[in-house]
Amino acid sequence: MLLVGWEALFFWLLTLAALFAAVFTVSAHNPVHCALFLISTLIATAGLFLLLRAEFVAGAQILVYVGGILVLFLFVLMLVNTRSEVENPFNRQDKVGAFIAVLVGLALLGAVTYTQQRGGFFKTKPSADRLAIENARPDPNAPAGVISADTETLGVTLYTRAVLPFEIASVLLLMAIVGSVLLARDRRQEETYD
Amino acid sequence: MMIQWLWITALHVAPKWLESLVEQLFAALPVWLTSNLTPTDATDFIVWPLLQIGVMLLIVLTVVAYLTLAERKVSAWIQVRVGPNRTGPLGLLQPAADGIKLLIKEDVIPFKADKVVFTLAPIISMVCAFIVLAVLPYGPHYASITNINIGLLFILSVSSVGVLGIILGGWASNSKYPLLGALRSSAQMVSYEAAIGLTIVSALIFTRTFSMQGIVEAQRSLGVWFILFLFPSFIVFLVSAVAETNRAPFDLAEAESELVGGFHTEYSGFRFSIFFIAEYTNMVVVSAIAATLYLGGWYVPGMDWVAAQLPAAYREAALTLMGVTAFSIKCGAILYLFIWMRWTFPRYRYDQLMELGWKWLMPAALANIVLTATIFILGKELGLVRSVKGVLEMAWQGKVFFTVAGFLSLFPILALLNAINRNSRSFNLRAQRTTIPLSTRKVKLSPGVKPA
Amino acid sequence: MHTAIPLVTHHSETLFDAEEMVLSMGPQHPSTHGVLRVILKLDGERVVDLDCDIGYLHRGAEKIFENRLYPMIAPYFDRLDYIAAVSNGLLYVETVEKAMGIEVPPRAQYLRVILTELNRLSSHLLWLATHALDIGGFTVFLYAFREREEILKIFENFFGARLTCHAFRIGGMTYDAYPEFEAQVRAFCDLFPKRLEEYETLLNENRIWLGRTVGIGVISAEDAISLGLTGAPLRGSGVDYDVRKASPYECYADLDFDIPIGENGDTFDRYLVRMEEMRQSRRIILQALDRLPDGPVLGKVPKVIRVPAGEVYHSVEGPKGELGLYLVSDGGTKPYRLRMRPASFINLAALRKMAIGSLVSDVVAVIGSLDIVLGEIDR
Amino acid sequence: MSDETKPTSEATSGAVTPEAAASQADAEREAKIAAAKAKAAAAKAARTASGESATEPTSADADKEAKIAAAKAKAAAAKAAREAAGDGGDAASPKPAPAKVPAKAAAKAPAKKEAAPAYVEIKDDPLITALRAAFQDDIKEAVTNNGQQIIRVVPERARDLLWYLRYDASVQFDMLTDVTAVHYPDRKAFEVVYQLYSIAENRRLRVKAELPEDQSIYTVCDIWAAANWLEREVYDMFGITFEGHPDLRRILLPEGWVGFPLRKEYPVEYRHNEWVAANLNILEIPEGADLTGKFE
Repeated sequence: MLLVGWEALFFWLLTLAALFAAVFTVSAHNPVHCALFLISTLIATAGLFLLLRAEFVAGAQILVYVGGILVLFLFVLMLVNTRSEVENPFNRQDKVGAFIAVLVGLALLGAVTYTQQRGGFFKTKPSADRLAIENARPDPNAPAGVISADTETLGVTLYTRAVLPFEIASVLLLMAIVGSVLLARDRRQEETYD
Repeated sequence: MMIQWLWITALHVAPKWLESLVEQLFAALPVWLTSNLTPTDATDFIVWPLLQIGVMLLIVLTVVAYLTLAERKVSAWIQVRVGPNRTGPLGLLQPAADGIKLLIKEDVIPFKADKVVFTLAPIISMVCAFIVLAVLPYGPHYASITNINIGLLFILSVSSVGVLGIILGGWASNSKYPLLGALRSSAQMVSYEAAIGLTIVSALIFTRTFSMQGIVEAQRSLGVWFILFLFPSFIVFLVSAVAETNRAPFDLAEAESELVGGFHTEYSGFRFSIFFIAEYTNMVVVSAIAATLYLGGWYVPGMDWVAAQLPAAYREAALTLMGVTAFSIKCGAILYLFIWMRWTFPRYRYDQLMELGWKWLMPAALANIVLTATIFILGKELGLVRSVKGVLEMAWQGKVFFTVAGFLSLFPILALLNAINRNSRSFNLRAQRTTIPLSTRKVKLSPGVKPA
Repeated sequence: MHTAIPLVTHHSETLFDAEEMVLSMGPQHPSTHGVLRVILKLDGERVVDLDCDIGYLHRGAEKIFENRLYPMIAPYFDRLDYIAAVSNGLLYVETVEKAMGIEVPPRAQYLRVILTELNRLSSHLLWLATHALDIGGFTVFLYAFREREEILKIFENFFGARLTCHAFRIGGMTYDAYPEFEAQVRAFCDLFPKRLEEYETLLNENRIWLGRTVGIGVISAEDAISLGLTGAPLRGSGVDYDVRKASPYECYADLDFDIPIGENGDTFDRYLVRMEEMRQSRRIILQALDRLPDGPVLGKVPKVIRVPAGEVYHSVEGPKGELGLYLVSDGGTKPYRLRMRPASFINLAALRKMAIGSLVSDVVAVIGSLDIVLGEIDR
Repeated sequence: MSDETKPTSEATSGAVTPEAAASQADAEREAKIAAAKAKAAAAKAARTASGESATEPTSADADKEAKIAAAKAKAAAAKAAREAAGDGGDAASPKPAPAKVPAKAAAKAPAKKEAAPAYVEIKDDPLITALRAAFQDDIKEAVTNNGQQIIRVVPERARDLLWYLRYDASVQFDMLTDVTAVHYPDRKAFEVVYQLYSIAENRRLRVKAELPEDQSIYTVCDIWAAANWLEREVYDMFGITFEGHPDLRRILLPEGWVGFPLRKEYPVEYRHNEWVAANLNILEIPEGADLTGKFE
């Protein structure tokens, strides 16, 4: 998959937007602004997914993360002390954070270099796996009314090969929900509300 | 600390770096553009879309403006009034008058408001409402702007971003009523988006695609509207859609009698009108989704036959015309239903709204997925339906089977809801008597208890 | 510490702490029925505590009364509960008549009853309208105003005013009914039951309406009595007390009507009680019209009204509850002290009891069901 | 409520506590005022006391006290101060003497006479008879006027009487219809008026307690919840302090208002300019302006 022409332009635009928004997410003073920048990051990332022709993932990302999780974030931020301005958004964890960030950055860089050596992130021909998916995908100009290969692949994978991790993740989330409900309801609240 | 440091180093160590980058960019741009933007590309990807967008915005804004007039006229009719009738014939210029009034009003930004977010919020609302218009199937062929693969998902995603406008607007006002409105709104949206998403899943079993045109085509190829197969899903969708558009009886986020105006209490003039336009655009969008998913979109049974009778040259145009008309009528009917509901029902309370969302609509949507899938597999096993190139095909037996099964699936769903809500307060409200004793009688009071 | 671009506007204040939030509802709020200010302490949306701030409309009425001649006082009463001006006027003239021992001619009595009951209807219609509007039923609001308009037209013909109606005079009426009065009232009474059914179709079986009213703002009979509630809030709790029955004034003793009694003391029962009261009021009006005697409308009244020294407490059943008037006279031409027992004032005091623990929306519903008028509360 | 303030039907602790609760500062102020006025009052009181005693409807006791006051104003003022501070010996007596009040009433009362109202003594009413038996001389009179029953009670026992009427009497008055007050500047006193109603018996009763200015009365908030706002209004309009009231604030008038409008000496047309300027910001006070606010 070559990044040329418009795709390249959008790739760089979205990437830069995502990166800058991510930086502002951690450096903004107001929690609600942080959430806003996080939303921008997520939307930019969704755009990157679109560039990868993973429309379903892009849509699901916005729907779930922006429409669901971040709305809940904002809900919580508004419920608690919303107007508290953090003078310095960095605390004593920043050194550890920086270290981990550098580590992850290096790992990503390594991954990029590795794929490049294997032949093809920026320059040459795409990998065989990717080509298979590319070829499986119908012509974008084909008449509508067909589920995109991407969606279908995702669905099939999720419910056949990856069904166990999927279920484990859902059980984990369920436990988290139950746990948070239990934590949130203290005795006083239960007495007053029931 | 680090960020600042990085910035400073990047700019101070090599101050020329940024400049040279910009210079290179501008030098490369014309070359890049000529190589990447052929004249055909330019017309296809820039001129035509812009033209279409312009035309559509014009039409939609007019529709939205007249929707407000329709709302007022219908409410007046429901309430045995006349409604606006002074501006132009039959009050037809009222929307223009309203618009001008809102535009020339003073634009107030509260002193302690978060000005950036305060300004951003209505923009988010309106942009998200308008983006969605791009993928709606107004009609066949030229009548729709674009047909993307994930149309339905796209609409849901973007409208879920649109909620942020309300939430941020409420928060940024730095005032208590808007904040309460924003809180209500965020809880409401999260709940009802879940219900909408789930109820759409059951529809997808028959549509087999996210593409809006594809959904219409699916119904066209079958010759039926999916409301027949998916009646429970349609009802869940309709209720959730009203909630999703913040309209009565679910208009808790604005609730003028409780929260004075909710999230837009502090907004005035043009900014308020943007929120207003976004709300009505969302109404149009939601009704368009309902029309597309359940009422066949621009498709009406028999329209192909009518088109076939015409000379070949007129067929496309006739089909488009009929399609657009049918689509407008369907949307109009659903919009009328929304207006009707608004002026008939009192407002839900916050907790009742949550209860309706989580204890009624969510279980109904979930049960409907299971039931529809079961019915579909059953039909498939019986050989009533087969999938050809991703599109369903079935004979009349299949249609009858799915229709009957769709309506019958109401009963298990109702049974489930009954089981869930049997003991809840709202379920037993109907048992409340509506007459009261008249006979003059002395109530037996317990003897006065002395406080200790 | 700053990022390259200044992105953050600074808010120095804390809006509220996470636990409780103080919300000032009113005095400019759509649902506080005038200039009532309710200060709510909220936990989320739940009301932890509330306090009513009243007095925005205080005009010192009782002070003014002490400095006016008896006939000059009457118009002030129309401005107290401006929704039920007729009932207020009746209260005043009856109190003075009671203190002076003036006999009111029967025709005046019947006319007074008809007008007062019409006024009760118009007041209840306004209550229904605003109560429904508070809960979000906008259409009921306009329906109720449509019927209220009919009554106001009759008032306009009779009194020359729509709101601050004033035709009662110490000793009877200032003037007799206009010729078409009876026909117009009968026409309205013929129409009214159908219209009542219309409202009930919209509300009675409406699940949302029931959800918003049933079990909301419950007050037990004991509490209601202890709080001194009168009118529909008291009867909604199941206490049978109506001044028209308990100590009949004018010609109520001759008329046949029932007092609706609620059971649960919630907002819905108060709603039902008032709806039934409207039917009963119509019954009273029709009976009074049937029996309307001929004769003079003004009794024997001295030229200068001078109430003998002493004191009297008189009460009538206003649309909002028991309206009482305590008159202390030193034998002069001005009252020494004229104290009005404001029904809305005492009913409003029950708001705290009714609304604590409920949601913000319920506070609005409960205020609506108490049917308060700030003109009377603040005096 | 604490034990100290809990009333019982036989003990008079309830009657004494307001006195006890009155601060020493109050008492001193009383004493000063009384002393300052004493000289002037002595002559005037001597002139008017005889006339006053004839029309004064309260009691011969008051009359007697008035005479003492007229003769020995200084001594009476001192006594009043002592009692206001809460004399233990006096508290134990079943019927506390309202000493300072008639002294001042007598001192300032104008000579103008009121026409005697047509009050008729209630003779044969079981409830009133029972009340008289229970409260003895604390019930000053039980009369009817315009066919309505009125009981006058000494303010110290008003709460006990109302408690008795609510819970113990043969007719239980379960509803407090109204609480109000009437100001009698010539007597330097308020009449606190309680309108009672019994739903079961459909019977009304009015209880009146003549309360000297500057003296406080007990709240009945815990007997009838309705009294809460009504007493607040009386406080707001007359400045009568209800002891034990949980929330005694101004209710109709804004916080910080000066004066009590329904007192007779309060002018009808009046604007509290300072308050208006401070709170509403609509009035600039010119130099040397008259801030009494009385209109011409």
